Amino acid sequence: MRYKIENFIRGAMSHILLWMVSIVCLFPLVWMLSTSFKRMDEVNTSVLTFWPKEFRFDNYVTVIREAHFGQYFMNSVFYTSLTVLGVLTFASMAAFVFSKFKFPGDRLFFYLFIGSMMIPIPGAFIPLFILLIKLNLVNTRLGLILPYINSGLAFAIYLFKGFFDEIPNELLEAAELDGCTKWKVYRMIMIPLAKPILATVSIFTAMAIWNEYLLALVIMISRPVLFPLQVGIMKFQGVHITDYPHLMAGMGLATIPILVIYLLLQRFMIKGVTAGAIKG
Amino acid sequence: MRYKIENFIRGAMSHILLWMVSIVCLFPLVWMLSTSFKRMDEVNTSVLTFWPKEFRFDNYVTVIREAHFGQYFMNSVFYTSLTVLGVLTFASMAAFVFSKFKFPGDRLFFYLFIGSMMIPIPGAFIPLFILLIKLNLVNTRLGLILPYINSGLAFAIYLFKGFFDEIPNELLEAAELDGCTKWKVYRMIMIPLAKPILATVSIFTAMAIWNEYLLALVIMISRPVLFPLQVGIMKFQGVHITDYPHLMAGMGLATIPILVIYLLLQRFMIKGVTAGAIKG
Amino acid sequence: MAEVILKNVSKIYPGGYCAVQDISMEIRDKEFMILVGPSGCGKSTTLRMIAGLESISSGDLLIDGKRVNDVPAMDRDIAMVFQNYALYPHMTIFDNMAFSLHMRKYPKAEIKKRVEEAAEILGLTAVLDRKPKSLSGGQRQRVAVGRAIVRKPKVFLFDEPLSNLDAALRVQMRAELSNLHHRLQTTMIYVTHDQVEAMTMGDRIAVLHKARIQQIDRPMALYDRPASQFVAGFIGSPAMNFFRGRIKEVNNEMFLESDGFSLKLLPQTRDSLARGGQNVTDVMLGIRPEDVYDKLFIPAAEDRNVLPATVDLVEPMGAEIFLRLRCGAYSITARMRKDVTVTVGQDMDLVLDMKRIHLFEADSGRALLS
Amino acid sequence: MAEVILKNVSKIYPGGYCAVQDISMEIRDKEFMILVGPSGCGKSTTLRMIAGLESISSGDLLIDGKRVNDVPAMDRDIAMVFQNYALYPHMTIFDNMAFSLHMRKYPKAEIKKRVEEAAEILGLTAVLDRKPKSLSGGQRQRVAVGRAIVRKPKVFLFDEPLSNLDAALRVQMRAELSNLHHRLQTTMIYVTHDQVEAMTMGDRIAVLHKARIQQIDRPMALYDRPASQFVAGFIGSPAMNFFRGRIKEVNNEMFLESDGFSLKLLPQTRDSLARGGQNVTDVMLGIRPEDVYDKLFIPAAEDRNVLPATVDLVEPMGAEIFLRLRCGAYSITARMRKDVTVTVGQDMDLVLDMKRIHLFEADSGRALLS
Repeated sequence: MRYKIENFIRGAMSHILLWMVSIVCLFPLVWMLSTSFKRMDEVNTSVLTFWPKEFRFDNYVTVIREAHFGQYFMNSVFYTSLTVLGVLTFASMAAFVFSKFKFPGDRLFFYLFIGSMMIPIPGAFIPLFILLIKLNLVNTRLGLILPYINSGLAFAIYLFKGFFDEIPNELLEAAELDGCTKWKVYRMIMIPLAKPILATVSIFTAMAIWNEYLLALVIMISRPVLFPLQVGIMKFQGVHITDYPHLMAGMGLATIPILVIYLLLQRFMIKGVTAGAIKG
Repeated sequence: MRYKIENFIRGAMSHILLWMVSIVCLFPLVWMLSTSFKRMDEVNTSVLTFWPKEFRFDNYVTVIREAHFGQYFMNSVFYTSLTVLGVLTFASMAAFVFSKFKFPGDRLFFYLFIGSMMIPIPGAFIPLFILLIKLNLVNTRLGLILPYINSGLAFAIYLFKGFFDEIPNELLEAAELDGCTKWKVYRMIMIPLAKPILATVSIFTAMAIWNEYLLALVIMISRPVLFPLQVGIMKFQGVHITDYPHLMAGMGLATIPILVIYLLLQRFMIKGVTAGAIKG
Repeated sequence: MAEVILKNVSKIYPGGYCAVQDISMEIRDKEFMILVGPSGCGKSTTLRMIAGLESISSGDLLIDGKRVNDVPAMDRDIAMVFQNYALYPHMTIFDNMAFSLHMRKYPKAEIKKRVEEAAEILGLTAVLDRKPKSLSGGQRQRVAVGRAIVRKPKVFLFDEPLSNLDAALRVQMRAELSNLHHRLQTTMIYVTHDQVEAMTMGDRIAVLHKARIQQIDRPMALYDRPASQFVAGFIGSPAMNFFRGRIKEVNNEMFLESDGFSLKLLPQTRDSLARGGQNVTDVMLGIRPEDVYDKLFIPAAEDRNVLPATVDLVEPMGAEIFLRLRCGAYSITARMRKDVTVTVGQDMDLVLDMKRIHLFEADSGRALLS
Repeated sequence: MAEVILKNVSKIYPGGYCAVQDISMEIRDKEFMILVGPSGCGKSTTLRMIAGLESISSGDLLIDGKRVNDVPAMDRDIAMVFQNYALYPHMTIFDNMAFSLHMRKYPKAEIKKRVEEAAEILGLTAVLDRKPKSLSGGQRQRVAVGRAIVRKPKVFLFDEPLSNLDAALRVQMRAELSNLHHRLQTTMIYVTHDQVEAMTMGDRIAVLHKARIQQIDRPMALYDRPASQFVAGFIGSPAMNFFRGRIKEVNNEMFLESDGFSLKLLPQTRDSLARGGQNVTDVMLGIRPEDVYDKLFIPAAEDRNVLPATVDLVEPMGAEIFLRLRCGAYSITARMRKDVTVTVGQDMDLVLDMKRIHLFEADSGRALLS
């Protein structure tokens, strides 16, 4: 129906609610941008003015020039893209098996996966770190990417399985009659159809990995040359005094790739979530 | 169709894949439990044995007795439940407006919300902290809960809107003919129907907030009495030597409430995600 | 007493699309009025304007003599049954039916009485405690009807209520709704795209096409005297056969000449045509399948009124047989007695019952015989 | 040459539920065989066993004389059209139709030729580049058929292919599928729950009920000589009327006594009954709606063969009128000429055409007249 809001009061109230929530949600972004154009002394005197006295682009120039920006950036691209690839591959295959095959213990397996989403993040860090030491993977690229993939799998399997469950079995049966093996069903039917989930999982995984900070700092502890961007730009954060303008400029720059990915992929993203319980 | 796996090889391969992924996903949980029953010296000699030489429950007893466990626990319950409540309220209302009302700029608003999900987390921390200082909210409960709510809103709105979009407009029209105002439609139709989303958002929000560590540490910096559980148990993590058994016992205990919530709510959770593109 | 009157009602959407154009009709008290037409003809929009779910762009809507264009839906004292039932999935059947009374703050005892009465009428007493999803399609439809009747509204609106049911259930629900109308004696307005529903249920039928009303009349009148080629083709199954042709007068006799055959019109047709369609030469001839005969059974037929055809398809229906035949460029449907023996590919000479032909102006589709 | 033979085929699910019980039938080369029955009767399971999508619990399935119980679906040289079309949403129409040939590594030129041929036959040439979701329901159905015919399989299977289409389109697709069968001259097995589809399309029809075959015969034979009460009630619309009664012999004449009326049976009925139903006294009398008459038009009717009834519902269908009447505890449907004028509530004396009655054993439902 999409009500027309005939009534001014109702309209105004909705707007006020939305503006309030918007402002709260968007405050960090705005502050980040505003600060990135300020000078250090301006930040100290008026942290909460949103409009800088003058727009200083040289914070950005300094960040790119001084902070090994290119190198950190490429590291981040490498970690993020490999993680996304790994998560997509393993999760889609596991979800296909969960959704369309029948085998003893299928439900138990699935709940184990979902259960593994519930483990507290700090709780997962420490065992991981110890495992990586034992495997000699600390301070290596692989040592960062493997736990990254691990961290994204459960939620991705959950999304993929939900989607595959909705693909009517007749489609798979038709493919079988047309001469497809199970593997071809996966590759030629399930994966092309799962575009919205591929996009959604890519966006969420890329976002989480691109912005990840803590695990990278721990695992790359003695190899700063392998730092991802988010760790790299933290050199502007001191123990006592933080160089906000440069830090924010770095963060602003770091946000751009993820926004680009979002803008590229969002039209493929899933549009809705269903419970199958609405019809009635 | 749910294939029967006639073929042993295929079956075995699927199983191996699933076991591998399961082990990777579940390793942290198993290590945490195993370590929590060990003694400190056993950990140092054999971090990767999963079966403790003897099961020592006294790590748990020590944690509960020494670590202000009850107090931290209640703090965590307080922060988590208020955050969940706040997120559910604001997100469901905003999503109702986005989904079923037509007003100028509706799409712009929605994309701003979703866009705010893209901001790097460390990037959001610093502006927040500064804002909270200015508002004199550092070291207060409200100062922690408000940013918590903020952090959960965008994703929750996205989920609620996706669900509300699927509720047929006829249902709202029927309610209108039956004598409902828009507010009553929200309260008596939309909210009761949205149970699966309420459950899903509750679980994910509760999980994220219960396990949150960094923001709480920063905001409660000088009021340890207001620490949530995850920060409280970190006293066992030293700078150089970490008391793994006690830390893991604390984490194990900290995991229980979230597991309970999950087990209570998971049957209401959404079963699937759709793209509306499968039919064809 | 609840008449519904539409005076020159139109609906124009912001984009400029005109969904309903200048519709006027008078729905009498206690009448069962059907709005029928193909999808996109404006019938649902018209119903939604009466309900108050769509605003009226121009014209007047009167219920019980009062103009209600600006009265909100909930205050029009109208109940509506939706195509997808629109039951509240989270409420029991009782609560679904009680909801509108509850919203209007009726006393509990009164609500209970009315719901139980309605459940009794509709055979829902046993399922009052259940949720909609545990009910069959037919039961859900009955709940939707029950939700409407507990309110005792002035007017009932139905928006294709049977289109989600299977064939057998549709036949049964048709009868139940007809009986309900006899029992309640309330004005009902019913939208459907199915001409069988329209024919069998309506006191009167309004046929809509391209946002306009084509004809309003009693069912058999629509069938026997369609006002336009559209109505003639839309009402009746199998559909009427049409042939394009030209009227010619030779030796004071009138003929219709078409592709490959020529028909001599009866004197009464000629007279009627003289009144309704002077100077029209390009016409469409319409003939219903039951008025097409095998020449073998009509020995008296004039030779020149015979259409040579070939059987394309034989559809035995049990009590009768439908034949699809090819006659030059035309495909003809004929409805024959079950004891006719025919095979696909066989030739058959067809004879039309000239007393029962229809003529329409080729361009406008206007009926020429009165 | 592609016969399909089922010998004592059963399907029992792990839980013990028996979906198909001991079905034997022989589908001849080039035959259009219909499996029809209410939902849950086992017709779809039977089709899926023929396709190879379900395993066969016991019995033999022979295609072309070879036992194929253990041949995987993709190697049976069978094509299937699914109820929900099951088109690949991410492929163009061309790719959908080409997919099976592509999987079987046909040369590109051959694929192109076959797809274009099929598209030509089905009128899909213009949409070959489009995606399924941009097509109408009827077009999607045609693509599903096209996907089957490009493979030139031995046998076509159809699983309720028309049930997602609206009434008018269903009539049209029925004709198209019949024509396709004439054109391709291939064995086709078609599952439906709609007896009209079964009657109009099938060379032969197998009626299934409760996991078993009730009767296999040509359409009009099923209609005229149903082997059981179930078949009699399932085939034909409106459905056959049934009355429970007892056979009595008085003064060498045979009567059927029921609630409130008594009918004298014809001598030939009596003879037939003596052959097929000796000693049976509890029977069901069946009479089709077109064999029920208003006594006014049958002056010669014996007084004692008259059923007094009251009109409950009048359904004008255009060419005829269906009446629902109440006669004691029974509801009777009668099919009358359009010029009968009746109103709801009016009394009417009914006369049955005693030459056309059916008699069934009350308990087993077995037909007693041959």
